[in-house]
Amino acid sequence: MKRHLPVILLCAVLTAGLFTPLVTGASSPGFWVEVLLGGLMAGVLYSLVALGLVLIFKASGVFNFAQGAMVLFAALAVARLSEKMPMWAAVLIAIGIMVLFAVVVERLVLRPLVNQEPIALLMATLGVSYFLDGFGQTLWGGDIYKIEFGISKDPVMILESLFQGGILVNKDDMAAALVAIALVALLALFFQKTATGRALRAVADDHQAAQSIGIPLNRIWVIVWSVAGIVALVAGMVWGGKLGVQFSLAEVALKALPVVILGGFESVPGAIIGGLIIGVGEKMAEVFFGPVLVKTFDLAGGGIENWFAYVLALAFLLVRPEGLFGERRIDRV
Amino acid sequence: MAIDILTLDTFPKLLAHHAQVRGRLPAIREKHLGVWQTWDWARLAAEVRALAGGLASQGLKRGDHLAIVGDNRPRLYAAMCAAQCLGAIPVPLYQDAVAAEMAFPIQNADIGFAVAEDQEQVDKLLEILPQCPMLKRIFYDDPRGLRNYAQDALMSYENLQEAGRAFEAQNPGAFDAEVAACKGDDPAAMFFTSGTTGHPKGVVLTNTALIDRAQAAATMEGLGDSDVVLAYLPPAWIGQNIFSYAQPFVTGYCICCPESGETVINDMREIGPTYYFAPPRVLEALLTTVSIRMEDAGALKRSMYAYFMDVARRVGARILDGKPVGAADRLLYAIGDVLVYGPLRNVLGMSRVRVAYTAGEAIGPDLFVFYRSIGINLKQLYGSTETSVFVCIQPNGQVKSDTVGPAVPGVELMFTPQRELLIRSPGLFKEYYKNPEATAQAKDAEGWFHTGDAGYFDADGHVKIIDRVKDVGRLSDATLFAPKYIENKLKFFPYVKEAVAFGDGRDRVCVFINYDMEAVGNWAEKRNLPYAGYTDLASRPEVYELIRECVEKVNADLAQDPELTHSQIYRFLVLHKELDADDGELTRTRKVRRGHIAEKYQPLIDALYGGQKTIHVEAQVKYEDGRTGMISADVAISDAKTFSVADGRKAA
Amino acid sequence: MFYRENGQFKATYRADEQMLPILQDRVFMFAVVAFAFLAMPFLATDYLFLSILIPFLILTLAAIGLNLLVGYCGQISIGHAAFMGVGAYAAYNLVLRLPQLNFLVVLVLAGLIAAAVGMLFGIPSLRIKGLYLAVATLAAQFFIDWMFARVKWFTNYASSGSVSTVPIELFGWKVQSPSDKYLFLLAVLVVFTLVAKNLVRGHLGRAWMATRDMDVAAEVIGIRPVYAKLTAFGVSSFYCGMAGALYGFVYLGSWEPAAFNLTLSLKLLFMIIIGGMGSILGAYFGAAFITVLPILLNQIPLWLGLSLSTATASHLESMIFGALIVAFLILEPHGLAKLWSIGKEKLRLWPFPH
Amino acid sequence: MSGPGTPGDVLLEVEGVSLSFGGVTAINDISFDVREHEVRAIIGPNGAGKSSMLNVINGVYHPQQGRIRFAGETFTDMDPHRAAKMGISRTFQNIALFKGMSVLDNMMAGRNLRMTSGIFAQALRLGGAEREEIRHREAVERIIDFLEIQAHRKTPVGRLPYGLQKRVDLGRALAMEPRLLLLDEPMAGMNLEEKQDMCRFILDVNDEFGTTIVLIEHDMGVVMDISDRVVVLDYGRKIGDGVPDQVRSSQAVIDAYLGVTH
Repeated sequence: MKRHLPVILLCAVLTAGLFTPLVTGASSPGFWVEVLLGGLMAGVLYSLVALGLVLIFKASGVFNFAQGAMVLFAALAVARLSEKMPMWAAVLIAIGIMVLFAVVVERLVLRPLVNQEPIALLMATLGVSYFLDGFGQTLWGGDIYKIEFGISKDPVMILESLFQGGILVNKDDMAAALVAIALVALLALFFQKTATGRALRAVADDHQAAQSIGIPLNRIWVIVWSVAGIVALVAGMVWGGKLGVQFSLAEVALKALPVVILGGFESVPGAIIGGLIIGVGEKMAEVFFGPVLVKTFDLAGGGIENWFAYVLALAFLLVRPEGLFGERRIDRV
Repeated sequence: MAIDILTLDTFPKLLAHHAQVRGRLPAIREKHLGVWQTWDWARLAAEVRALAGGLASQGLKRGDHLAIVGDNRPRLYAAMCAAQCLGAIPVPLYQDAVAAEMAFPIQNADIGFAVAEDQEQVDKLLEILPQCPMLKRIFYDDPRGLRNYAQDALMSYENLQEAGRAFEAQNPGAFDAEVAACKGDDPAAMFFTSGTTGHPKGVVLTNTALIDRAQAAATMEGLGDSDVVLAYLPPAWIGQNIFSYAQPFVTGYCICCPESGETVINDMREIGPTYYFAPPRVLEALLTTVSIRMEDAGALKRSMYAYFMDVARRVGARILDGKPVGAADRLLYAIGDVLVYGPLRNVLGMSRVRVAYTAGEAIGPDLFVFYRSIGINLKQLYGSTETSVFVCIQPNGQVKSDTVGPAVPGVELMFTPQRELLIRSPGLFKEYYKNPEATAQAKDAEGWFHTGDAGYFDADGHVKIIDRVKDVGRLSDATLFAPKYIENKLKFFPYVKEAVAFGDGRDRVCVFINYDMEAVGNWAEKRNLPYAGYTDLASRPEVYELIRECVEKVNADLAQDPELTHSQIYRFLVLHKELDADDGELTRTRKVRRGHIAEKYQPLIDALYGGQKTIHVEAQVKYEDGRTGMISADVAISDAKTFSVADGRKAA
Repeated sequence: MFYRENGQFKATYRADEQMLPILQDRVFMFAVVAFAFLAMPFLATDYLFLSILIPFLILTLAAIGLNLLVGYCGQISIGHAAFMGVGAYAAYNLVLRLPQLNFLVVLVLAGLIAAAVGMLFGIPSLRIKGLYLAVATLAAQFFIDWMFARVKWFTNYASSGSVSTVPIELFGWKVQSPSDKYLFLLAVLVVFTLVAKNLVRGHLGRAWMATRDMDVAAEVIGIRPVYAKLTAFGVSSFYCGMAGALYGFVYLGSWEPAAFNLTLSLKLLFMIIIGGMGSILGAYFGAAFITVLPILLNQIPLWLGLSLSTATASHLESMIFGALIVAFLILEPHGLAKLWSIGKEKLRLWPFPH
Repeated sequence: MSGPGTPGDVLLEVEGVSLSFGGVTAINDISFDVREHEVRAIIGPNGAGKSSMLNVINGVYHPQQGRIRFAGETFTDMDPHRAAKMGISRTFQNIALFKGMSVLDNMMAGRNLRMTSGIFAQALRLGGAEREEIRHREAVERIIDFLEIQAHRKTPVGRLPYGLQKRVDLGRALAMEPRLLLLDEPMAGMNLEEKQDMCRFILDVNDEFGTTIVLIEHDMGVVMDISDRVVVLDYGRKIGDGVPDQVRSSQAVIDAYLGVTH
């Protein structure tokens, strides 16, 4: 109980922060909900990327810094391919590419570096991400590209009855959210129901055990990286569709790091909830807390969302290093 | 640098001299606690003084003997000199001797005092205390593990020196009086020669003898106080002691004691001695490791090495001797010196070596030439304990692999009709302690020392030794049989560690062979030929093939010498165990004790001459930890091709 | 091959523990330094100074700093450019607000301020390790970036958000010409290389390495993790702080907040991976590599006569970096420095292979 | 009179210590004492809680119950740094040497507590700092000499064979000049010869420096010969305590050992 107190406090502060704008009347309920939805929207995307991270970490103990690069790469692939062919074909090919990528990574990076200390692996994925950024942009070009789903971007009014002025949401946002949620559900199923899924969980818990029940680690890695690749692909498409496919995607995807810190490295639900918390948190902070900061400290503009996620994660680290859903371990001598 | 050895006629006086004229120069270094701790001459003198006082206080008197048991340690050398200051005689004993072997010298020289290096040596002395009641006091250098030893015979080095200072305080001037009282012809030290047969004999050497010879050699080589020597051989062997005690005391150069047995090679690299002595087996071992390590090198490096070693073999020695060599070859050699010889000298720790001696046994021409060709001035030396070592030295520029050079100034040489070498020299020993008849045998009325070595003068008046006189026998057809000569020829092959030849009074020659575990083991691995150990490998036909080649090369060689052509080897066998000093088969200086071996392995000899193809043997072996065990094996016997004089020429 | 070590024995611990125990090494090192100080200023062109040597010297200083933390103490940081930034802005404001201050003082103060900030962001390292710490430092990176971009005071209310500096003057010596700048930087670097070397061979350095290699054991023999880690963060940020100040004043002259962003942090990380974790020399190699490679990538196509757009060049660059990182981590985790020392060993044992 | 080697009055007292990890009980209400200068063994089958006991003594683990008296001070839970300061040092079962460092540096690290020169002095290697380094180098060299590892002084520990690594581990512990030396399975995984060496060293340490030694082993053999008194643990409980012969003959102990296989 004593251990949990700080966490509870922190959460309390966050929730408080969440509702103050309403209570203080700093914002109209409608606007507040809009922001909230926007936050959730972004959050879902963070969760997606974070999901990729968690999958890989669970299975291979590697913290995949390259997840962002994968998102960008996949998005670029789809964007450029869809210029020459129907979307579905482009997506299929892109999936193929991501699987291929998984195979290559397992061969050239994971296998040689097996049971190195995590730092080395982290740096390796750093290298991979650099390579992928460069490669992707040499291959597909470095400009800004569009992904068209043929869903109209025009906003619609909803819930006018509830809030006067109603709430503005974009159809494609909705669609994206739905896709994302669907994918999450799918993955959950995959992990709980399918044999491979269970195998993966086994690996996560104990490599020896996994091998003893007759699963070649290498194949598992390939599968996991492929899945992560596909997740990245979806994230990339949704995101790319929203703000266009460009290099900044990779940077945005970095936000998945604080997300997993928050949720715990090895927890799928953690990744999802963490993503939502961060998404909502930084939006709210940006919109409602930012201006206050700017006013009080006379800043040149807000842009809190650049660091909010990280600092939040840092705060969590200090009070609960294992993350919301991670289990803590004692290191033996 | 020459000093007046008439006034400075004892080691204590020499010490005082150096303490005065070069007190700040290093006398002894020892790698201890990771760095080379250094005593300069003044410090050494002080140590000795305190020590002498201590020994005196403990009752050591003029004419008494002080046993010194241990490795090369500054404090033990100090103890040697301390004893001499009191007119007592230090008796260095082999530190690797087992307790039983120590009993005899102590009884023979009724030694009452001993300075031991450490617990190991102390334990040995305590073990034989019952047989040696005369042994009253044991002083130890390293107290480790001795804290709880109750025996009141024991005393630590520190306490001894304490006692010494106290003694000095009570009887001032006593020390100087004692030192002054010592004269040149007083005994300076006694060395026990582990004779190839019977009990060891205590060789008594006077101050004059040692100092005169040390001086003569030093003058000849121009040694000075800037020279450096690494003391790494047993100090109880005159072959070490003369270089690490007598000569430094004469010339004032610095000796260095390695940190531990395993670090000798490394310590040698660090120190880089300028003056070096090594018996052939040490040089051999070095060369073997060199070739083995080179075999692991890449093809390019190997061929480079091969090429330049070839150049060296061609011209290296000549350049060293200052003989004329073509400009092209000089250039090649210079390049080789940068690429191979220089680095090689560096890794061997011989970059700074000005003079290097080898002695103790015959050295293989290839081995000898190797060192000279890479620019190390290795020379042969002839001498023995009885002659204070320096009898013959090869002067710079007149070095050959098969002679030991002409007499050192001051020495007279002569050969008896039986080809025995006789020596008369100021360096001759005083006597065999308590052994007048042996003394009389060895040193005749005119003061000639009978070396027991057989040989002759070659064309340039260099002495050539072929064997021990007593071993030089005759085959049944009355032709000359020089076993040592044959054995050496065999041992010159890297694969052969030891060989024992038989044939005296028989119709033909047969040999036992010990192969070299390191060389042959490596050879076996290269052919990925699995083996369990020495005995296992010894029984392999492949190994027999390998050895046979060596034997037949020797035969081809012998065939050329009309005198020895009948001594060609007809049959041989590879012994199932390595000959070992602990089993009494070798002397402490690793000379084969042929007689002893002949008795011990009679069945094998019979089998050799009986024409059997194999014979079963069981033998007792002593292990490192002193336990003994039995090994049994089937030893194969193999024939070797022999040559007529004619095809001997062809083959060679 | 060139080593002749016979006779180079050590009679005192002082001699045994000197920085370069082998004579030949001392000679070589002396020659190199002499060349750098005496010959280089006359040989090098302005281009060489401005686009290679000067950035190289500064980045080396920063890389040494980062290496002290990552390579010696085993605490990863992906945010070290931020501390360079702190140093740069600190120096800017010091010069701006206390003009009479000697620049050397400014430099050290800038370092100290960076050290303070570094230790602040190092605090999480007491509770968390590895990946978690990486994120913590990432937080530092983004927060500090943001701070300099937004808090006007730091940039002296410059509308553009970018700041520009005055040329340095030291005791009347105007450090302005490329070669002057080079000499100044070289001097600073040499001094602080020695300092770093001393630190890592002292007991502090051993405490760092012990913490890196086996933190539990380190604690059991009485090394305080708190102390080891925070000092590592402090010293490391001190170096980066100074490097940042020099980067701003000597190399850039004027810069905007983006100058010290994540990309630079990662570059520093790559330098020590490629150069060699846990090796001061490695910092030099890494910095040299990272400064020269892009230039080569721009030049080589020209030499080959085919033209490469700057974009493609930079993409190629990051590809090659990425590949190299992985390659080094797999083939030689201790980087170029290790290769160097292997080569040295081979020369010492020449003609033997080992 | 308690000179080196002869057991004296109580140095360490463990009273009713219990330790559990998330419900799993590792140690269950254990009490025993260790006298000055004695060699005290804790034996027991694998998983009997021996290592946990050590980790409690030098504060790596914190027991839920019980207390520890060391040199007259009482602790409910020790912490490693304090333990080290008070003169408790230890070796590790699966050698926990600093891989990246030389033998010398590993052992020098053992002196860290005693080295006081400030960061500035070290940075400039001012006289004081250097003299301190040299002073401690000398102390460490004596231990290197004592353990006969002169030949490996500057070798990275990673390159040493297992047996030597164990020796260096001991050396690092000795470098702290401890009052109480905890040895965690010092002979685990050694061949007979190495075991004999290790025994010799342990006895010599006890003998030369009068260090009090607590050592853990799972096989009785070697330990019985070198220890003055033995505690036997089984499944976290104490099932025997006394001089080797008593323990050897105790029924409970025999049963426990028949139960396990080696």
